[in-house]
Amino acid sequence: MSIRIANIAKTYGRPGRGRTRALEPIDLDIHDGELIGLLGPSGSGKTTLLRIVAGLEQADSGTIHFAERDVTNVHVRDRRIGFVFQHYALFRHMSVYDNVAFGLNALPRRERPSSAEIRSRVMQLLEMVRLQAFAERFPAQLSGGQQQRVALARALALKPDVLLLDEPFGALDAKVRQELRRWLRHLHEELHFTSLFVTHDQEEALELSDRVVVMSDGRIEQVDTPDALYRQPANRFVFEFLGDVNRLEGDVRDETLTCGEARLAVPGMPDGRHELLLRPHEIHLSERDDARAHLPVSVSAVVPVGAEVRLELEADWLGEPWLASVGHETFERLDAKRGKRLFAHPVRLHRFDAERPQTLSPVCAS
Amino acid sequence: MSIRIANIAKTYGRPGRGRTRALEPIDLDIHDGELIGLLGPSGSGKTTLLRIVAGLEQADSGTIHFAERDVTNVHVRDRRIGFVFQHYALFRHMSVYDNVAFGLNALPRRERPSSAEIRSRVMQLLEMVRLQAFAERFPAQLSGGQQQRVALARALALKPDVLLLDEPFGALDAKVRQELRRWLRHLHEELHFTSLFVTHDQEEALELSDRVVVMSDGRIEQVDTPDALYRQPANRFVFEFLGDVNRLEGDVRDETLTCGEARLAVPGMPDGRHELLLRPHEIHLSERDDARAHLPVSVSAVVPVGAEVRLELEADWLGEPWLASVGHETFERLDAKRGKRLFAHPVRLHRFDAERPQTLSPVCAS
Amino acid sequence: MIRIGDAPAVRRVLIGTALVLTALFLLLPLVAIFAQALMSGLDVYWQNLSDQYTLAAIGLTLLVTLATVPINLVFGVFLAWLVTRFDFPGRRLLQTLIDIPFAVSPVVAGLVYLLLYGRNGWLGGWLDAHDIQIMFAWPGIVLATIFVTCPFVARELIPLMQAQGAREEEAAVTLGASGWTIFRRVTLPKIRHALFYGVILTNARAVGEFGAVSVVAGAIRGETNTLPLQVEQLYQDYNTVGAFTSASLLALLALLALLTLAAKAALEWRAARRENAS
Amino acid sequence: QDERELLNSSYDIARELFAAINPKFIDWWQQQHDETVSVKQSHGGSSTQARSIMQGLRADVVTFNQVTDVNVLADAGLVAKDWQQQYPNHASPYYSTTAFLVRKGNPKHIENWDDLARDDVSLVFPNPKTSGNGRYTYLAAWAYADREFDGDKSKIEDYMKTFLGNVEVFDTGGRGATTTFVERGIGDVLITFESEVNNIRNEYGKDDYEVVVPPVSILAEFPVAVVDEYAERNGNEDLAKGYLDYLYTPEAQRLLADFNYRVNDESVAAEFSDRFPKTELLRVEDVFGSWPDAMETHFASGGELDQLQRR
Amino acid sequence: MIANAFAIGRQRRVLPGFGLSLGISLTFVSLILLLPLTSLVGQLSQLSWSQYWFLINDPRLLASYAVTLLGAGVAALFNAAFGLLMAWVLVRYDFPGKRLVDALMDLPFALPTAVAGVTLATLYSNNGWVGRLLEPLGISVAYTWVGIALAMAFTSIPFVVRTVQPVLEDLPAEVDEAAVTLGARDGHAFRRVILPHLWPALVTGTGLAFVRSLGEFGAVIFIAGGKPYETEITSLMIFVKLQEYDYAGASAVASIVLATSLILLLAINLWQGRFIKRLHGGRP
Ligand SMILES: Nc1ncnc2c1ncn2[C@@H]1O[C@H](COP(=O)(O)OP(=O)(O)OP(=O)(O)O)[C@@H](O)[C@H]1O
Ligand SMILES: Nc1ncnc2c1ncn2[C@@H]1O[C@H](COP(=O)(O)OP(=O)(O)OP(=O)(O)O)[C@@H](O)[C@H]1O
Ligand SMILES: [Mg+2]
Ligand SMILES: [Mg+2]
Repeated sequence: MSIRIANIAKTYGRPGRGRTRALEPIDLDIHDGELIGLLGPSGSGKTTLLRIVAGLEQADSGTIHFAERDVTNVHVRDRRIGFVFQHYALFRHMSVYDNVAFGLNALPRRERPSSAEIRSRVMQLLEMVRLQAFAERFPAQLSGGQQQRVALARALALKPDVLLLDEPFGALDAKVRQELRRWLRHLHEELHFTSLFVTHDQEEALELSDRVVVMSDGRIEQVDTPDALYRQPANRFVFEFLGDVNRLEGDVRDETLTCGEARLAVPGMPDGRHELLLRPHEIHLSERDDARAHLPVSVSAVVPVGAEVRLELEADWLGEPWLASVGHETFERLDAKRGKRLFAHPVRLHRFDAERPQTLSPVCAS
Repeated sequence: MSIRIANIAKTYGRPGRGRTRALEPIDLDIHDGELIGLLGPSGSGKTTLLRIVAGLEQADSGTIHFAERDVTNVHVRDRRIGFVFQHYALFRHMSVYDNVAFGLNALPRRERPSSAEIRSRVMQLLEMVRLQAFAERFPAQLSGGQQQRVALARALALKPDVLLLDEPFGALDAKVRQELRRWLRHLHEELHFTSLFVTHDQEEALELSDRVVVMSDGRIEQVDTPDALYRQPANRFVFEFLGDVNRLEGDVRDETLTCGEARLAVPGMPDGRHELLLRPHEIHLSERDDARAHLPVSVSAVVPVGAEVRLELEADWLGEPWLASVGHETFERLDAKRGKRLFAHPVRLHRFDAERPQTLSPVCAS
Repeated sequence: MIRIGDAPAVRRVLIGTALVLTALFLLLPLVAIFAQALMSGLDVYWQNLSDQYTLAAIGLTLLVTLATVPINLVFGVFLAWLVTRFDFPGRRLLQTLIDIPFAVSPVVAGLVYLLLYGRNGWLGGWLDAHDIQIMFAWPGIVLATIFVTCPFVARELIPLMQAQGAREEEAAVTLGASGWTIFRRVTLPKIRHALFYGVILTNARAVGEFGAVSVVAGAIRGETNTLPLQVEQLYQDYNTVGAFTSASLLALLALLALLTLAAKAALEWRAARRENAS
Repeated sequence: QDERELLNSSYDIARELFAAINPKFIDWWQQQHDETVSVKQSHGGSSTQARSIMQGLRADVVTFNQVTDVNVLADAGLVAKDWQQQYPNHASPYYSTTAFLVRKGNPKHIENWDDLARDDVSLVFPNPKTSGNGRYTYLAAWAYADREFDGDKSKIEDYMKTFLGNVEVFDTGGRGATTTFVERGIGDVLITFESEVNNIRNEYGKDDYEVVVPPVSILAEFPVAVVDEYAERNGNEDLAKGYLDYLYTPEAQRLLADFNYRVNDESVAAEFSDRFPKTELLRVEDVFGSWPDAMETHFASGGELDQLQRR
Repeated sequence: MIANAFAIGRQRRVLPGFGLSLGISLTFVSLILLLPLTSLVGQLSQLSWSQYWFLINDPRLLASYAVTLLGAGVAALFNAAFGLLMAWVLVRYDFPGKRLVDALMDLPFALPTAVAGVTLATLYSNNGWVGRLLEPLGISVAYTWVGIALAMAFTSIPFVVRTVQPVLEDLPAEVDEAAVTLGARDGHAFRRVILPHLWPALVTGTGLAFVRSLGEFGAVIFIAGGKPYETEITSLMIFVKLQEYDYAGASAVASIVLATSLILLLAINLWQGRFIKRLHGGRP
């Protein structure tokens, strides 16, 4: 089921006092079977958009179509959506079984399956979320990840065309989160519904979605595949939001940027003051400078994290320290312990003060 | 101020009904000025241990020393600790200023600084946490990260010797989290108190701590520096908890492990059934197999995340899919799109079924 | 766990003070009532209880309570639902309006009904012409009692429902549940303790209301005398023992709350066991 | 066919009295008319009762302790204007007077109204504003003073001021005042209807208190009337009339006397003469002109009573 | 307001029952609460302004206002303290007989007010069980304003306890702990941290107790003494007017009490809205 969001806007509060513009008019097309992530900082309107699609909130203007059907004025009940709430909103006083069966039992008598059918359907769902053994437990007796799976099973019981999830993994620990993500992806592929999920975790959005919608301040900043998003951020906000960013500001003259004692060749860049951005893994470190880059730094902190080592780099010419991430081998080769003086070689540089975002590659990534 | 935890044990609940052994007898020495992370899955007793150190909970047995002073029976009030609660526990009805000033105002009259001194001290703290401009706001008017900083400032107002933090960044988004972590590290280095913080996030523990205490089921599994922890996990639990893990189980004969059609040279390994573990970045992928490793896999999912691309690998001989992470260049070179057939070459293998953990390097990391 | 006021000394002083004050202000009156009721022995107590008019008063009181409590229960639930689940202009005013019965002296409460439905009242003429007796009959007593006790259920529910939020109800809507199903299967289980509590208070007040009822009841022995009116009449008539016998009965009805509270505790215990057994 | 029911609306302390009278009346009616009827009672402060009747409490007869309350009903057209002429003795089948109850042995030697204005005497009687009982007490004291000071208003008022100032507690009703005096032990004198003394003795024992009937006091009438409008509607006119007639029969009069009310039936009065000391009883109408005048002058808002209590 | 609410009601709402609950609530409030009050207004409209002014300014009445306000004020304050103590003890501590004590809190509602009044007078008069002990100390309760306050306090006991109790139960343990780790002594922590959380409930409960005390009649008259200018309460003045068949006068006095009460309640509600808003960061 495809979803077409056209010109949807929302302002909270009554005229006169404390109004909040939660959504600027927004357009978005979601294809049938897609898994879309809504990514953005707190207060950017993700939940609001999701709730409007669900029909839990009324938009001020605009229309929502599910495939060809205009559902703008259709009640939640009749939209055939499944909604997974941020803190699950499980019915605390019902067993896992009853939670999942709720939607089926709530059907009008004519449409309601026989209780044997309900039973088998619920058990099948519980099997799917691997919770058969927990049918008789109460939500409070489950771990966060298990609760989340119950919430999913409950939302799927009515075979919705559209599955909406608000920060589905927000409160879980990294390991459980990872596992559930993978599991959701599989489920999605298997049952082929259209999904829209909210998150403020870049990694999650990138890892899980077919396409990511980046939002800020009630606007959509960019809609793209994770890869495109990462490679071609539409603007500085998207770039900064998608990962750690180092900043380099200086005066460019004759295609050379100067900043204190630091010097960097920036071919093709016009004269004037410029700000360049680069990611931690876009910094190459070596013990020598070269003609193109003279960026002396000293290591101020060393944090080995898994496969890589994060280095904090300080220099007089730097306002705030840089963060670089290198592999263990490089780390050992450079003997990059605290206080060690090294030279940075940007592999890639991003520029957002021009008319359109621009990426420079001053150094061959040798 | 060093902390010595000796033989501390704790059981919740009254004898007879529903007792929970939250802590087995535990010993732990923390050096003056250290920043220690308590890491473990939910329910492993981290919070309990932290609260016992704080004096918020009474241990069943054992002693706690702060430097040479036995504080086992000293009231929280008099332990000179600062405590930062998981959900901050800010006083909602007080302004930021009043929150931070609370501890100072609560001093007995004789010891209480003059109100001018309190004012200057509070403003200094707020400056330190970069919240001078927010002094008159109420907690609900701040973002999560700002609230967290208020909680820190409040805990630091009385110049504690020991700072205890329970999941200090649990509820924040990744970006804010990253920033606060760095900031806490600096603060710690600047003010030189001894800190103990709880987290269930491996990355956070590894990135922030001088040493990490890995707990599970009320026991301490390992205490080590992040680096050592990652390189020499004391046991399988630690290994698995510290990151994604791929599993390879098969029969070894003549230093060769066989598992279905897969084959891998495992020099020095005794005959029999064995289970080997390896991390996603310890998998090298290529389009050819070789004499030492014949591990054919096919790519079942591709997730580009920042600097690396995660690949899900499936094979008939594999029970559950493997996860491999590779750089973008490798990814492009291999053209590793979905369905692509490749060969895996383990760079490193970990074995925990022997008496002591063992790491094998069957392939030269070429 | 360290909590404020946990020091044994503080604890002992506070509990001690609380118990002494409770004894002075609540237990002692209760004892005094029973003492006077039993002054002439159990026989007389029993005799007073089985007096034809006392029995009639008990019957009427129960009838009034049975009519009042469900009505106020329904109203309280709807009002709480309205006020906590929807935002609309005048919400706060509505919330204040339901406190009116607390603000009106019971005698005045009775009076306003009398002035409205009485023979000379706005509606009274019409009622009189059609020979419909509201005042000085049980419907008037019920009306006055409803008026006096109507805030309790809503007052108990509103803060709780506000704190709980509407998330689970929303979840139920997305699962296609109808309003009644949502209320019965999702909301009710969450608020049942508060509801229960509201009912206990409503019940206590309905059983004990004197001021408003005395104005509209007409005090016909055996017909419109509720138990509190009966108490008053026996007392006026120098039948102290009889009066306090009936009063002790009312106190017992209040202490029924004790039983129900125990039931509530049992419920809670079971629910807690269910929900936290992990 | 249901039996007919008569509703008697009465003052609050008459419950036992009418509970004794009603069965006898039912027998009497049965004998006379061969019809079984029943009588319902409603009791309350007689102003409250009158108000209820005006607002629709369908009482057939009223047996009050206050002439004014019947007058109110008459003004409202519920009771015949000439109700006082419809039955003997101003439609008052029995009467009483205001008397003093003092503690055992009469330690303060209270004999007459002037003793009540002494410095060392403290009084308890119900609030004249809320209680008929209190109103009679007030009027009796005034009547006494009027006679004593020969109508010298300032002297009367001085006396009344002291008299009222001696009051320790103003309860809203007779029962409350009795409780205050007897159970709480407050005051040296309780001023109340002579007839209540009976109740008090029954309740609290015969020996702890003594009754003093002053040589001069007020005549307290207990007026009765048929509420014509309702009796008619209820089809009870004959029954209502019969009920009131019955109260004048010797049988009923004996019962009333037994309850310590004074009665007019001469043979019965003679029978009980030792219970009721001879005393001079003044009629309100004789001293104050009429009940409405007395009410207006003394008890209305801002009237004589308010003036006397002003400070 | 009504028209407005209906206009809004036309919007689609997610949760069901807006129309129904609005309908029922408004019907109920109109029929049970407001309609009867119109008769009060009807009575008032028979008075001219100057008559009204004269009526409510009677010096004796003014004195009764003072007595009533004093009594209700003291009763409310007592209840604030007692209710807070009881709520605290019932929520925070375990002790034998707790359930009985908890149940006893509702007793005042179930007892007819007159019974309460008589019983209290019995206990606290100078020869009563308790009064006897107080008399040597020079404390007279019955027939003084203390008695009035006592009766008022008794009848309104449940208000504070029952409003504070749930809020206190809801208070997370972390609030206590945060205060203690910051070195606060119990008293300081209670005053500065716990009490502010309880304020809204405490003020509401105290307000309701106060308002209820203003209107209390039955329980008070038995212990009040009823001396003009000294121990006459406003409800008694209303009662007197009724005895005199002066409905307009009674309504006038009642209107003063009612207006005072409603203004107080509305003020509390509004203040609370603001307070709660602050705690929730500007959102309702
Ligand atoms: N019920 C409401 N009333 C008033 N303002 C609201 C309401 N709900 C949300 N807002 C405001 O609308 C804006 C968008 O909120 P929304 O909840 O959609 O953000 P979000 O992106 O989901 O943020 P988060 O990650 O914190 O959940 C915010 O400024 C928020 O304060
Ligand atoms: N107050 C309590 N009463 C009973 N059991 C408790 C209590 N607090 C904790 N426990 C139990 O003690 C064990 C350890 O709990 P603790 O809170 O220390 O875990 P944790 O490591 O902090 O977990 P989490 O990451 O979920 O916070 C758990 O099994 C928990 O259920
Ligand atoms: Mg959100
Ligand atoms: Mg914890």
